[in-house]
Amino acid sequence: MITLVHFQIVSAALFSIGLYGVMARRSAILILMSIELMLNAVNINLVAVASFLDPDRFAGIIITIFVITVAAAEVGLALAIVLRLFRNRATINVDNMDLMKW
Amino acid sequence: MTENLHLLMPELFLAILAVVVLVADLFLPDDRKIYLPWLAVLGLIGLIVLSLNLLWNTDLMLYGGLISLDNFSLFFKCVFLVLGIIVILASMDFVSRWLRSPGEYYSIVLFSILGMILMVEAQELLTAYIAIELMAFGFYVLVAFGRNNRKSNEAGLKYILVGAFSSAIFLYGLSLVYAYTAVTHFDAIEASLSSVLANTDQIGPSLWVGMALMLAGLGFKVAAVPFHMWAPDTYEGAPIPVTAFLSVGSKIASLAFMLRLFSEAFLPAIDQWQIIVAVISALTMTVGNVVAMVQSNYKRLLAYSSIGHVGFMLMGIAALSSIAIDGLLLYMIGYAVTTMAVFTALTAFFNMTGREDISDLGGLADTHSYFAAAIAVALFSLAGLPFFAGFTMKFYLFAAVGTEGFLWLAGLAIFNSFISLYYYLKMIREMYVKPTPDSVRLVMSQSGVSNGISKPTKLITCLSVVLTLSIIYLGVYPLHLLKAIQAATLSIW
Amino acid sequence: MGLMELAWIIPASSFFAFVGIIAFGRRIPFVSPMLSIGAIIVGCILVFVVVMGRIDADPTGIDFFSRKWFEVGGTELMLGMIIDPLSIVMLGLVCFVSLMVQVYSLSYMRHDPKLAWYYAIHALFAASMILVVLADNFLLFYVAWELVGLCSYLLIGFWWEKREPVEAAKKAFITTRIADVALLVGILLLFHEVGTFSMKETFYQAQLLGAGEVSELSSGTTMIATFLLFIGAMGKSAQIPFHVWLPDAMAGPTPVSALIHAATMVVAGVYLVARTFALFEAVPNVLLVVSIVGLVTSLLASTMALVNTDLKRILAYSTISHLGLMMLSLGAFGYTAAIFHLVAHGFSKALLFLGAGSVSHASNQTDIRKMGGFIKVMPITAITFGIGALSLGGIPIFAGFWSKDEILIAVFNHRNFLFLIGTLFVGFLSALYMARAFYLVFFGDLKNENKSVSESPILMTAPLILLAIPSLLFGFSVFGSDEGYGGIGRFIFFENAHDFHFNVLLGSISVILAVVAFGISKPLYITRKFDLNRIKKYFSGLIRICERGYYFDQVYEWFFDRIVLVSSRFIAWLDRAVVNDVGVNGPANSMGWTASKLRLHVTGKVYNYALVMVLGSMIIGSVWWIMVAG
Amino acid sequence: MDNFNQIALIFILAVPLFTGGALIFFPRNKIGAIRTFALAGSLLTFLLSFYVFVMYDYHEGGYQFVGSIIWLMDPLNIQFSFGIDGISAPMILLTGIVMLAGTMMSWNIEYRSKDFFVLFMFLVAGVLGTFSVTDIFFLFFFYELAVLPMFPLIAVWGSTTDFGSFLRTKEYSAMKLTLYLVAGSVLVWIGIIALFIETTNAGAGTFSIETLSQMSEDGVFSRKFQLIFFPFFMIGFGVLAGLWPFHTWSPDGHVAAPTAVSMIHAGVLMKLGAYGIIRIGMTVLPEGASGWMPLLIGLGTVNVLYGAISAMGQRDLKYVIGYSSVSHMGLVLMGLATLNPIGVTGAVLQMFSHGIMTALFFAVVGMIYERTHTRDITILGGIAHRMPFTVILFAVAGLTSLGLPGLSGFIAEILIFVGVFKTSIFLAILAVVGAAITAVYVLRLLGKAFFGPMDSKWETLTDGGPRELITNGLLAGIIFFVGLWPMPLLRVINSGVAELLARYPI
Repeated sequence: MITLVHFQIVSAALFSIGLYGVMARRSAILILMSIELMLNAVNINLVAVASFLDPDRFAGIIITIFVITVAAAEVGLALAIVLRLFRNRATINVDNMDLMKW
Repeated sequence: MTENLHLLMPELFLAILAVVVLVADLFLPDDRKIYLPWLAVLGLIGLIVLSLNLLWNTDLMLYGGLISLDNFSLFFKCVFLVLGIIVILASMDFVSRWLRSPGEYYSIVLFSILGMILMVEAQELLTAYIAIELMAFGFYVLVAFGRNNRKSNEAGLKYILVGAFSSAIFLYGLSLVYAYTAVTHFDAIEASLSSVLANTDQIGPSLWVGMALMLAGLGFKVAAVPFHMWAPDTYEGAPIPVTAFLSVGSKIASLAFMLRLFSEAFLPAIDQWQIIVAVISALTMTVGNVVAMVQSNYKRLLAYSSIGHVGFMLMGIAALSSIAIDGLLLYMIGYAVTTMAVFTALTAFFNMTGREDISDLGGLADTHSYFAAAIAVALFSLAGLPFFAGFTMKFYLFAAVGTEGFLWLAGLAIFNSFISLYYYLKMIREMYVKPTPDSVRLVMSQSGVSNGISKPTKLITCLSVVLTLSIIYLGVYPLHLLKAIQAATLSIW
Repeated sequence: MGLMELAWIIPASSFFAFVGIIAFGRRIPFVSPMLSIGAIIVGCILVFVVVMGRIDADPTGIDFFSRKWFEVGGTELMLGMIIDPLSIVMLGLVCFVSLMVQVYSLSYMRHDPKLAWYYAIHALFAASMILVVLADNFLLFYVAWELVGLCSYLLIGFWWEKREPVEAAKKAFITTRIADVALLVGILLLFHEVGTFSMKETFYQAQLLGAGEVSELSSGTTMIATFLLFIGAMGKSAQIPFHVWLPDAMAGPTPVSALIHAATMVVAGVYLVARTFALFEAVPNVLLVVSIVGLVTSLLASTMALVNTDLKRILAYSTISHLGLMMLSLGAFGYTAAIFHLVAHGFSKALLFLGAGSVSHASNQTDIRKMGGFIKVMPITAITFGIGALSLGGIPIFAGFWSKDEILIAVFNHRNFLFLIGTLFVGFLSALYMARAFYLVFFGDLKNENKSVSESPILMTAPLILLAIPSLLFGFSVFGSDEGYGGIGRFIFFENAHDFHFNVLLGSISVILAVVAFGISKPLYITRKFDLNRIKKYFSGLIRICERGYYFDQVYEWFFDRIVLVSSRFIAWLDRAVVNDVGVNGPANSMGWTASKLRLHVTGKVYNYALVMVLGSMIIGSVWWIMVAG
Repeated sequence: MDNFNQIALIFILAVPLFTGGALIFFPRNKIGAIRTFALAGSLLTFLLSFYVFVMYDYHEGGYQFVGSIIWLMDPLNIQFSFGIDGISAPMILLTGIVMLAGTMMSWNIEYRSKDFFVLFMFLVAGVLGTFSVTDIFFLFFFYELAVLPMFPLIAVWGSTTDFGSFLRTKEYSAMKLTLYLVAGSVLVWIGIIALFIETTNAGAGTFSIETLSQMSEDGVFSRKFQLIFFPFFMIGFGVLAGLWPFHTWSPDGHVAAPTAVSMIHAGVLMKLGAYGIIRIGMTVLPEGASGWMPLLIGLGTVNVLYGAISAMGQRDLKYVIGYSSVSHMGLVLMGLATLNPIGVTGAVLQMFSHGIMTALFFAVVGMIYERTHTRDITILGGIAHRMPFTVILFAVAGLTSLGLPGLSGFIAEILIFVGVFKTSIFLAILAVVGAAITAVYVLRLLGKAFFGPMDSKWETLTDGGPRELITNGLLAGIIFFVGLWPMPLLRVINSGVAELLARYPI
């Protein structure tokens, strides 16, 4: 029997992988992908909780739909900015993005 | 469900206005694009009138409790609409001089304002999330608007990366909390939380981690320590009017939303989060003010200073009483007016020189005495000296926080505002004592027309005068504003 | 009663003269001497009126008149006068000598461009000195006391264009000011115990204390306070070790020295002790100190006078010596003798100073080695100076003789044998140095460079003559007359009136000593019968010490330069370097340092930002969990 | 006339504010008009302050000329209430006098003269406001308002001096002064909030001084509370009063500031500190005051001695005066700390007397500096030959400062000594010694800098013109008047002090 906890564990694992990716990767694109992983963890969690605990109103599922949409838009926007940056500086390595610090 | 749709007319019209501005940009020839901001401003003025007429003293929950139209939201709606007007007016010279595609700029500003308004009105997590993202997307674009400006690009990328990361965190926290409460409406969360908290031994860490993650997400929005590190970079890189908009609009909206969330949804857990928020606010104000001492770029300095101010405002949430909320709202308004004043004047300066260093402000009192005075007034106000809004708002907020048993926090805040005086004075010293740097003089005389010194436009001067006068007005006689604030507070507390 | 109350006009007239001169003196130069002298003449007349009033009421009685000055927290502070024989005698002395000196100055100072200023200070001085005499409470007394000090400062520094008078004036003011600290503390101590500044009340309490009855004054405090008052008196009256300012004060105009540094201001200390004698009597131990200080002062000062070669300085040391005698007398319960000597000395010394002024005015110098034979060219000055010298030397029938005799009796009666020997020795030295000065200036050969010297004008000689009269005759006031005047001992006395005594043994010894001194001076200094240089060689060490003034100045200078100034510079440095640069800039700098380190946490790297966010939220979550669980 | 009395204080505040506000709109280059207008404003303020002082009914005592306007309603209950008592009336008069004198002495300012007078007027308005309000919020409001213009006034119109071994730039001095004073007000602010909290807990949060002292009488503030929070006011306000060791802003600030600002600053602004201790600390927290006074009196003594000794080691005229201010404010603090009528009265009188005296000092030093461009005692010398009246005026101030009878300083000091004697004989003696040290440095200064033979480089010096001499002569006249007949001032102060001390056990 697969319970809510199993879903949550998967979700937590996914989220952690995403977190790791954000911290460990130096390419802006890969960081964005890691963030997508984290958002998908959220989605798993929401869907599971909605169907286990809130089957009548399934608010979680609705949220998931919105999250997917918003995440797509977010990635689009972010890629546009990355593109612009690449044009100006010929790199997307976040290590090199320290024109402003301190 | 649709019978109350007319009550949402301001929001709908705002969205339409944004689209109209965007579309009009396509059709207007380049020399007529100057009409775009005026169109937006006229629209916003109309919306203010409309909102006040339509929503005065309503207290309704619309659409199954998604959106609440009460005095609190009305108050902030007006605040954001006015903020929009100010930002657009302050941006006009800047945009025509430094940026391309004005239509998109103004329309995105309007969309962001729509997001802010919805954030304050939201009574449910999903709505709030959408609103937050609406606002944030606007800002992502605006920050990166300096298309070929490397700083602007970098700031945009950092902002969107950290922003997306923080919204992921926020959502994951949301999902964890949702796992305990199974509801998303604030009042339902409150009820559910209080029953969950009734027997504490059954609560696992995931509820707390969830709440902490949500707090982190919100902390990112308001730039609270330790979620603040993006702010200086982003503020520094963003075009000046955007920096102003970001440091006022984004923060006020997020704080207002936070206030709603914590005073309604998370109220049962107040014993837990109160102290944490207090500590965060203490950290925030200290780090912000201390680090601001050694900055040399005025945008970055103001970024740290705004982090410090967020620390002060978080105290209002930590104290969470009717008087503290009054104080918080008063502080928000005072902060908004003052920050806009200082950024407006700095925008005027930037338009003339294109310089961002504090040392470039040297001799401003000689070359442009009015703007030097306006900046000085605004900085003194931020430092909390009397006669200006800053003093009144700080006094009110600190006294309010003190009465709720946070005298230590109020004391720390007072000490921090003393530290802040140092770096504000540094800027003032630069303007009033130091001579104009030669490079700045050169730039000014190249761009200028008469007697070797360029002049800011009348528009931005007038705007600055109005803002400066408002600072003084709020500092000398805040009674009317406070009455409005008390009316607004009454509907949430 | 009514007549006595008019006494307030005496200081007031001089004070208004001061104000008038300040207001108009610059425009109309002639008006200043007129105002000042006019005021002092009014004063002199009023002294007679007051004396009449005193005699009408009760000749030896004491009366107080006071009005409210201001009021603080229920305590009223008064302006008041005390009219008794002591103050009347002092009034007479002050007014008379002031008048003489001011008239004298008309001629002496007539070419000075700052004549108006000169008379203005003179008027102010007269007013404040009279106030010192009249004051019936310690506060007013202190006020007047400080004002005379100011006048002294201004008059010594009258020629402020030159460096030396400025330094001398500063030294005088500061030295007396240091003593005044003690005086003020003493006054405040008394106030603290008695609760009022009124002398009447204080003396009453002191008498109660002395009589062993219940008094608000405790004996310990009284002793300390009285001692402190005495220190104040020592400063003003130039007692050792506060005497250093008086010789230097001779840098001022000579008439000023005559008035302030011989006859009036310097005796204020003696007057203070006499005035507060009730206190001193209640604590007799202090009186012993007084007499010791007086004796030591007079001994040291007279030796210094003996070896000095500057005419004015000789007179200054002589003044110190005689002030010491007065103190000694007071210390030996010789109240009457002290006042008697005070007056006699006042007349004589004023006379001597004016004479010296006349000499130096005529010859433009004050070094007695360059003088000699002046009796031929300025006979009036010489004769009057001689009268003064004889009086101070203690030659019989001159005023000084009688008063010295009184002092000897007091010392003989109340102090031991050593004091008596010392007193007699001082008398001898006093006669010797007066004789020395007198002979060296007026006898011998008239030197060539002094051929042009001539007698001073009438305006200068007249005061000399007028002062010579009391120097000659005042002594006879010791004897009573038929008309209700029982001699000075029955007029000025403390508690017990007494008649005139004459101790034959003491009297004859002192007369013999004085005569011998005058006798050997002529062969010693003029005709050179003895080899002066051999004597000098024999005592060379001692003489050098005397010439250097017993190294008081050197010690003070060392103390001031090496200790006070160095420590003040050290404190000033400390304030800047430690309190400011470390104490104030330190925290500011360390704040700046913190900021410069703290700013590094914003690394500019996105992944760091994310990491900190996650860590932050984890910490918050765990704290919450622990809070709830625990 | 009664009607006028009700708004007289508002007028006093409004006139400088209006003058300052109106000056903003003057054209920059019309310096003559700017000066004349500023002078008119100052004169009017002075007349009003004189009127208020004279009309104050000392028989009746208490707060007079009172009025109140609601500023913020519940829950903070801030009222713009104003009124003066026997302690603030002389301070208002003092401010009026010094302001007028300061305006007269700033006549020659050419550089940005408009801005100067605007800021100057606001500064004075802040000071006057502090003295005339009876609500702690507004007291604090005006207190900070008075600090605010100091920064630009010093940083822009001040002077940088190189002392050889060290350098004091005007920016540094201005920054230090402003930060220091605001640091002091940090403590005050905390204290005010604490008071508000305590009254809120007692049921009625208030900032009104009268209500607060009433509540204090009713025992709302526990002894512990008073003991904890009195130091906040004592040190917070004490910073402005030059309390040792928080005094170093004052000499540096005075040295760097332009003449008129030094006058106002040392003359009036430092008194704000002492006034704050009286008005809030001593009125509202009597038990705390009683508990902490031993410390204050001790620090005051250190002030007196330390200031005097430091002054002796200085070479710069303004530093000498600056440290002498530290020393004299020490006397004020000592007087306050005695908590007996004579001492406190003496302290208030000393505030007045020192205000006038120091204004005179700085005015005269300003005159000298304007002509010689140096303030170094060792370089000056014999300038009395060319500037006799200036030197006389300086001497008057100097003699006042060393406590010469017949001048105002003496009465104040003697009262303080008498008061301190009742508390501690030892400290009183030290204070008297400090006053004697004053004599040393004042006389050294007079002798070295002004008298003696003249250096040939001063041949061309001119004495002060009629404007300067009349202004300073008036100040000197006031010193004499108070010194000879202090009753007009004292009876007003007496009534205020009696009321203040009514609640202290004697």
